[in-house]
Amino acid sequence: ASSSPTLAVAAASDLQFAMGEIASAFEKSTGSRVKVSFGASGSFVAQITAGAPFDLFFSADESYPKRLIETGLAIPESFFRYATGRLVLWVPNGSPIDVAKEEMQALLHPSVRKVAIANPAHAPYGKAAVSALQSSGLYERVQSRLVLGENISQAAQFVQSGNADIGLLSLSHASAAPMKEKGRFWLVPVDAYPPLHQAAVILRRSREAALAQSLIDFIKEGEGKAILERYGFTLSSEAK
Amino acid sequence: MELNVDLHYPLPKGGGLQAQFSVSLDSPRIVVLFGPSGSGKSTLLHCLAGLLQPGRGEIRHGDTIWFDASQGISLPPQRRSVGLLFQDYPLFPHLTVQENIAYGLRRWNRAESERSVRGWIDRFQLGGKENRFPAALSGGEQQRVALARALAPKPRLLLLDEPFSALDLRTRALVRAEVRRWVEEERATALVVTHDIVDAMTLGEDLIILSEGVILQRGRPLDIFSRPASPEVAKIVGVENLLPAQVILASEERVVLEVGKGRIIAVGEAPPGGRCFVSIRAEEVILERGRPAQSSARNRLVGFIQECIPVGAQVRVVIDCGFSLTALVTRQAVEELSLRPGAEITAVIKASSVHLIPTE
Amino acid sequence: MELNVDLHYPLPKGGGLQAQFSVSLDSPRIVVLFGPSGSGKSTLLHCLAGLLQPGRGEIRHGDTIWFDASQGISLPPQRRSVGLLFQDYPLFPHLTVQENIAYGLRRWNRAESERSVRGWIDRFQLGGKENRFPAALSGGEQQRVALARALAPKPRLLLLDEPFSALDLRTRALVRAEVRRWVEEERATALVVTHDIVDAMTLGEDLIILSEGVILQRGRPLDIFSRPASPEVAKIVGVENLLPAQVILASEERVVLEVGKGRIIAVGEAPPGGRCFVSIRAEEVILERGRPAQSSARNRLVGFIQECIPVGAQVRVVIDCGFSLTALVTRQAVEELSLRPGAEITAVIKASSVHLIPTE
Amino acid sequence: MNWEALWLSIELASFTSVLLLFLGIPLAHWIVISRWRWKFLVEAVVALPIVLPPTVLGFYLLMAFGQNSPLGAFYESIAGTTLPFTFGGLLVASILYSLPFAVQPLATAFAGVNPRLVQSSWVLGESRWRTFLRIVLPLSKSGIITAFVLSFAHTLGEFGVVLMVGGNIPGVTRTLSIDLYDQVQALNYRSAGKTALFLLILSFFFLSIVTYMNRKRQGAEGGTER
Amino acid sequence: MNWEALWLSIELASFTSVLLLFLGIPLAHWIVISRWRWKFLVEAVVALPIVLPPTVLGFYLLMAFGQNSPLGAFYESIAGTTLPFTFGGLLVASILYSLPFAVQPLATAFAGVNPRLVQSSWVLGESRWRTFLRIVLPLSKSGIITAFVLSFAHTLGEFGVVLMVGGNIPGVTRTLSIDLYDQVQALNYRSAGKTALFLLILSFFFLSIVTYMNRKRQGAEGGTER
Ligand SMILES: Nc1ncnc2c1ncn2[C@@H]1O[C@H](COP(=O)(O)OP(=O)(O)OP(=O)(O)O)[C@@H](O)[C@H]1O
Ligand SMILES: Nc1ncnc2c1ncn2[C@@H]1O[C@H](COP(=O)(O)OP(=O)(O)OP(=O)(O)O)[C@@H](O)[C@H]1O
Ligand code: MOO
Ligand SMILES: [Mg+2]
Ligand SMILES: [Mg+2]
Repeated sequence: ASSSPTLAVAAASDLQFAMGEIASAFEKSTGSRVKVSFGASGSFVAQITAGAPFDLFFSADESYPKRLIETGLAIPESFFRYATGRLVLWVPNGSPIDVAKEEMQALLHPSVRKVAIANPAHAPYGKAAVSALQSSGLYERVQSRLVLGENISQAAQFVQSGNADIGLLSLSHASAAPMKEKGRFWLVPVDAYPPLHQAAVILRRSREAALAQSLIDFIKEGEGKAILERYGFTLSSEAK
Repeated sequence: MELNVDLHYPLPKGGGLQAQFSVSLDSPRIVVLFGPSGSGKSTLLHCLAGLLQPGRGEIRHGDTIWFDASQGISLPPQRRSVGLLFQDYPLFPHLTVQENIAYGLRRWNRAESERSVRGWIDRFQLGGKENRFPAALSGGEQQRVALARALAPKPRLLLLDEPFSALDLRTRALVRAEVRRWVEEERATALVVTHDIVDAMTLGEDLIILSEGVILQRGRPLDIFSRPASPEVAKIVGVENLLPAQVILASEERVVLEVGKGRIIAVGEAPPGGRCFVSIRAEEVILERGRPAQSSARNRLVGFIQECIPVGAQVRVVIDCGFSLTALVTRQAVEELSLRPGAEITAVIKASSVHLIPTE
Repeated sequence: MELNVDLHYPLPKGGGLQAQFSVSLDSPRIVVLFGPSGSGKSTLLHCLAGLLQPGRGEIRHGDTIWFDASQGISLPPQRRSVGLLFQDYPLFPHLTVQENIAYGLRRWNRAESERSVRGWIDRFQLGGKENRFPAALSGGEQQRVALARALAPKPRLLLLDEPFSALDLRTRALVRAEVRRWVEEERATALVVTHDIVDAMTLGEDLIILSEGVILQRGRPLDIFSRPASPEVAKIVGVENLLPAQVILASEERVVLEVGKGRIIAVGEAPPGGRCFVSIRAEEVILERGRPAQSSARNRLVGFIQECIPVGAQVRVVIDCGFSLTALVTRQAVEELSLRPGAEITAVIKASSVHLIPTE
Repeated sequence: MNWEALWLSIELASFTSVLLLFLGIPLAHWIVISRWRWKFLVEAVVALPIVLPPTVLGFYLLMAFGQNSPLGAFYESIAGTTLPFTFGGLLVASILYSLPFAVQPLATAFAGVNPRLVQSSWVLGESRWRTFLRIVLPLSKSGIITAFVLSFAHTLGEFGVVLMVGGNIPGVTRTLSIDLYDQVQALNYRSAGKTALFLLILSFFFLSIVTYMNRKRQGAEGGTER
Repeated sequence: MNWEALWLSIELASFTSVLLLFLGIPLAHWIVISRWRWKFLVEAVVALPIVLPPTVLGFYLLMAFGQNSPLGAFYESIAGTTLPFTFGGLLVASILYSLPFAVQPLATAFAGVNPRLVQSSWVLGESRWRTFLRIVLPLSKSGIITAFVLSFAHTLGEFGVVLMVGGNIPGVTRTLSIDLYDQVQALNYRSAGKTALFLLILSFFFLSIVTYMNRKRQGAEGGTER
């Protein structure tokens, strides 16, 4: 395995399930190896700034990749919007709340004691969740019940395991196998928060820039595209 | 009321301690345990205190069973009300002299406890050191503190393992007298291990000779010192003259023995078998000038002085009179008789001072 | 070559140890340190070993300066080549008997080191225990191992702090003889602290009396025992009769003194001032029946027996003869003279046995 | 400087280390004196958190105390709240997590007390328990300090468990560790740097005083070296 | 079960605790014997990681060894790579982080050795250093075991620092702690549960053997209780 070229990928945690599939499909078709680390997009920027040896960074927004380009850590030409993410309001099956009917007001339901969101300090989904709460005027009332996942996956895990009652999660998590059957969700309207355009960049340190580019291409027009769609990502066609 | 001991404590590497004796608890009494290094004295005290569990046997203190192997009873040390002084007299390093002595007096009222501690400090000449930690005491001072700590709670049975080993002559006499007094005032019983002959003679009315884990003899100190029951005991109590002998004539109350190339007369019965040991304490050998006639009451042995060794205020004189005989005389006698190696001398031994020990 | 000591060690709470003496290193020699508990004996040894730093003074060993306060020199213990036996004879608990004894022999070759250890085990009767850990030894066994450990590396100066305190009579005599022999074979020098009079007399050619941190007297053991320089020394070496006296007549070589209600004659010069102490060892007092006439060479004092206390094989007899006089006699004498309280008796003391100590 | 987070961390570490002394002292004592043949199993259980990553502990806590679990439901019916995302939850986790860091030095210290001293106390009539209080405990002082300091430290440095079961709630579960982590992840280096520097100076100052005092005290009690 | 992560964790903890013994033993010895008046400052520095959250440490390491810092640039010019996000970086972080967990028990143990034994050795001609090797060290055995076990454990449980300077790179810096955390986030409860259970059993088994052996050995050496 050491002989085959290896790609280190840092991926936003909303890609937790999709990227796994993409990586194995890509490995199969190219014979290379892909090592994926998941985490909050902001955390990766901090790590990359400190010299983390990643080749490719898939963010959950487009401002973090832009920042890396500004600081000279990423290759500007590689910037690519690979998808747009969606925010959902998710409750487990056992919950008395009818999210489809109550919509954002579900957060005020008496059974809700803990609301899980991602940490807005460094996770784009967290920022989006806070915007959605603010635009619906619920933020002040809900604030004291918020529990913050370090990233969107942890927020999802808090609700899914029953430790929180409701969560503002990503559509990709809600669509993934471990959660699909376990709960219901309501898709938060796109106008409730700034759009989650998600972009990827190749990092300057990368010694496998060509291979990284082929992974981007794999998503742009190859098998990757379909996989992302399956996890509820809408794909943006325009590059840059 | 008696303390009854009948126990066997197995020692990990062979042997073991076998002890069977009883001590009356009705009158104040000090029993001295005397025996060579490694004979099991400390082990015995630790068994009595409940710190070691004998393998077999029982210990009864009056009506209370302290230990019974067959019934699986073993009273914990706390409930035996003994006072134990360990041979290495360990003190609690984080407590001062005062606090160490007061350790066992927790249940006493404050004033009484303080009075008692004060008293021990005075009696044991520890004044001025009451607030020191043990690390700032000399060896002998530590030993006295440990002793006071063991005595202060007035235990019914006192177990002292060489309580005076670190004390000088005068302090030793003083502390010994205090222990003696304490035992009488409290009507207590004490078992005291000691190596010191003077301790053994002046402290107790009862002496137990222990050797290799076995009790060899028990009795009044004076009796044991002058009439040891076996050659082994004779050696332990320091009999200087222990000579193999052969009976050559035994009348009603006189025994004539051949010792080496000489002859000795003793009173009493001849031992069975004809062979025996003659035991004579060096102090009982008197030296004289001249060659007087033999008499029946006294042995008069002529010989030549081999060695004169000063021992304290006395002198040990070794004489060859057909066998090697040791006498212990004053320095005055040495001068007056001008005793010196090579000189001819007569050793006088009363027939009644000759003690016969049968060979086993 | 001499060991020169002149030091002052301040003790935290008042007083301090002041020692000034020298010991020749040219011939094998044992100096005994004798003194009451707390007099500073251990402190002195620790200063010599380099474990305590004196406040003032210096220590020189031959040409080597071991300690000099004014120059700020203090040789570390490792480089003084001394053998030290601590009073509490601590052993290395994680090493066996063998390993403990061999501890200082690291630089020796293997065979020699083993031979030496073997030798000490035999000499100190530790056979069969060579592979035990110290926790499985009796007190006396531990002390012997510690002593062997100190002797094995053949140090030039041996410092022994009560080396025989945990040993019984016989073992003590044996070990004492071994130490003596070792010192002579190795032509070494030893400073030995002991409380035991027999040790003091038989072990060394030199005795130092220490009390409250000060050297009171130094000399041959026999001289000090019979002619203590001060009442304090007399008490320390156990002189039983120390009596305040007044000179009433002093001729050329005879002094007549009034002691209590009696009189005593001594030979020698009268002390200045007229007042002094009379020091008489109890062994030098002889008891007789009858009332013979006074002579100039002997004091004959008639009195009544007050007490008879058996002490070991001897008996201490206290007589009231105008003052209280103690005699130490054999039990044989007690029988023959039928000594018992109340009986009239004559005490005979040679004039030359009466030692006069000036009052300070 | 996030004072709330600082205070929370100190509070958590203090509660944990004090409770651990109360829990650890009898436990360590039992481990040292017991002659029970299966004792080693108990010892192994106590030592478990030593080799278990904190996240395993966090995982079990999340699973065991989630609403879906019987234990979680039971706890909720009593306490009215779930254990995760509360200070109580962190406390429970910390105590489990730091247990061996208290027990280990305590047991070592207790076992190191000269048995002769313990026996001396027994013979003087003091029960095992009172002997423990009067002799073993005071003579284990430095072991107790070590236990306290290490469990305090270990709790203060706790991160994994807090991250897993804390939920990062300001004033409740956002400890200083987490707060600083967030600042760094949010690229607030300036603010993170300030916090870190403040802590560094504060800690150094505090520790200097403690060690200095400690030395003073030892000097006073021990007397001269002999 | 992620063997790679398990192995990495064990490797990191082993290296760290062994290196810490080599570092901690002389350091603790110095702390115990030195009479230098400013010693307490050194003690305070050694103890610093005790009160500093691991993330502070992580932050400083990131800052100090990042590409932008002189130190980081220097290191990179030699090693060809930056220190963070490498095994070496984790090792350095772990050693700093666990230092007091090794030094504290060691210093306590060294200070507890009877000074009479040390002096006996000096008088027998052994230097301070050889005395330390032959007497102090063997008699501090249980303190050394404690130091090793605690620093091993503390490293194994390390999470914050690893997350900050490790970056979760499989096979390089993804320790078991992190891996389990990831599995839980990926909602792989089954796999996380398996990992956790495996670790639990393995740890328990391992610890039981160690404590059992330990008891056996003590029994053999100490002789009977006297
Ligand atoms: N744990 C042990 N294992 C094996 N033998 C032991 C153990 N403890 C003691 N012994 C042996 O038991 C014997 C008796 O020991 P004990 O301490 O009772 O002797 P002692 O009469 O007090 O001697 P001493 O006068 O020297 O103190 C000794 O020979 C000793 O070596
Ligand atoms: N650290 C200390 N602080 C104060 N006084 C001390 C300290 N250490 C010893 N002393 C005192 O110094 C004196 C001399 O002690 P040292 O141990 O030298 O006596 P010693 O002659 O050996 O007595 P012993 O025969 O009882 O062992 C004692 O009175 C003791 O109390
Ligand atoms: O970067 Mo995320 O996917 O919002 O945790
Ligand atoms: Mg003994
Ligand atoms: Mg002494």
